[in-house]
Amino acid sequence: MIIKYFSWIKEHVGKSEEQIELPDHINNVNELINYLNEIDKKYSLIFEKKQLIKIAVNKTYSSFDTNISNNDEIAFFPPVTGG
Amino acid sequence: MIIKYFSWIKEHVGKSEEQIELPDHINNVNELINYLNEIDKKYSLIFEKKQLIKIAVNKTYSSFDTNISNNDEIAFFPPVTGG
Amino acid sequence: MSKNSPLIKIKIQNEDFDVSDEIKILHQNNTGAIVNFIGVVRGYDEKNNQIINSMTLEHYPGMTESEIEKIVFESFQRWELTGVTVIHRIGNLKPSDQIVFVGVSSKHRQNAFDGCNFIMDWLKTKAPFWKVEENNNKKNWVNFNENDNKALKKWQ
Amino acid sequence: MSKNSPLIKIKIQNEDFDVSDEIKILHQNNTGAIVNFIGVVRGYDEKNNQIINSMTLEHYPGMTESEIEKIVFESFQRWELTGVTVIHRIGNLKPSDQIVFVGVSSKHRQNAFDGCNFIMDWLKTKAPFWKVEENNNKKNWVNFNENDNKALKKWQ
Repeated sequence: MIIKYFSWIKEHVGKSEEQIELPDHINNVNELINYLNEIDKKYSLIFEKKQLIKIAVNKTYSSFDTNISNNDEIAFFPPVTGG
Repeated sequence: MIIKYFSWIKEHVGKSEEQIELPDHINNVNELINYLNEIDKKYSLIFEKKQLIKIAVNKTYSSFDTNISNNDEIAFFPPVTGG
Repeated sequence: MSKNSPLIKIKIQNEDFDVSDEIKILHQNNTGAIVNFIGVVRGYDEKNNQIINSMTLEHYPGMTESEIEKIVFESFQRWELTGVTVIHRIGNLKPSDQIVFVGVSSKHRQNAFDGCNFIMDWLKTKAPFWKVEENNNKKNWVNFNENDNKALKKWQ
Repeated sequence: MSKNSPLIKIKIQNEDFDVSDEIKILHQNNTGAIVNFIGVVRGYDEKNNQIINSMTLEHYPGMTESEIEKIVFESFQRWELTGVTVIHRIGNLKPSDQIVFVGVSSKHRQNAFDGCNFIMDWLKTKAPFWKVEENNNKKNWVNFNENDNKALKKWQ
């Protein structure tokens, strides 16, 4: 699975993209976040205010309970500020 | 007094502007129109549907009962179609 | 021109205008948002179902400028704007020629949208311009569009 | 391109754009009305009371284009439009640089105004772009403006 990070979230994680092998027992975005938090404290800092985080699965806006699989591309980013 | 005509009204009158000496007893736009109608039939054709005519006195939108004097510039034109 | 004084430009002219140039003028320091309307001569009259070869715009010199000024000043009363440009062409124009430019700048985009929309709606009903369409040897004075009066209701 | 097929252009690019050129593209036969929005980099951040030296725009390639396409298609569902152009710049920009162009053409001016306003409001809340302002050695990621969510209510 590819995970992408943008804006200040990218800076907190220290990279714009990483590839992970999604464990079998992880089925949705919420479970992925819990898994990441266990791996490294830097993630919990990002996800502590979940309402501030936007999620895209395969480049489409998604929610915390969206199902995911190892072939998906998932992105975490703050609310957008273009235009 | 200067009288100006625009658009199809100008074509009906056959000129874009004329100068007349306003008789003393004429005090407002309505009276001027009646006076013009008496002078020449071509005016009555224009003014027979008064609700279609817009009036400006000294380049400001005015109405049929606006007071006028010999020093004024008055204009008759159809609803505008710019933009 | 000081940084914060509003920029107002009103022109009635035969010549064409360049939208990029006009936008550069509206690019004031800290402006943020610019909304423009551009009106273009159509090549086909759908109501009367015929091709338009050309169009001539006449106006009432002096009154046109003062009516547009009134509308522009009113737009500054209603919204926080940083600049307004109105350019209206007169004379003979061909299909796809530009007729009118209304450009409005503001720090906030909705103000720029509303200001530009407001100026166009009032210009359409108040500024003394008249269009005559020419098709071969026929002249057809364009009729006032009653929808333009209805459009004003949203500003009441 | 046939006379009546809608013209859609969506570009994410580093380069600047020329508004006059974009308007010429939107000048389709019988279009009549063109409304454009142009967003410009401000030179001063009023909320934080400091000068902005430059700004960098990053985006999510692929998702940006598809989100803008969805918004543009929705605008064609809602209004009779003849063309829509959206150009959004990325990379490093300086104060008074152009950021975004949204141009909408229609036979009827209110459709062009509403279509352009709608696309801007949705672009502001959905298109994955992020601005970071640079002032000397400080970087400041711009916060989402809650007013942009409120702006969407008028389209419900």
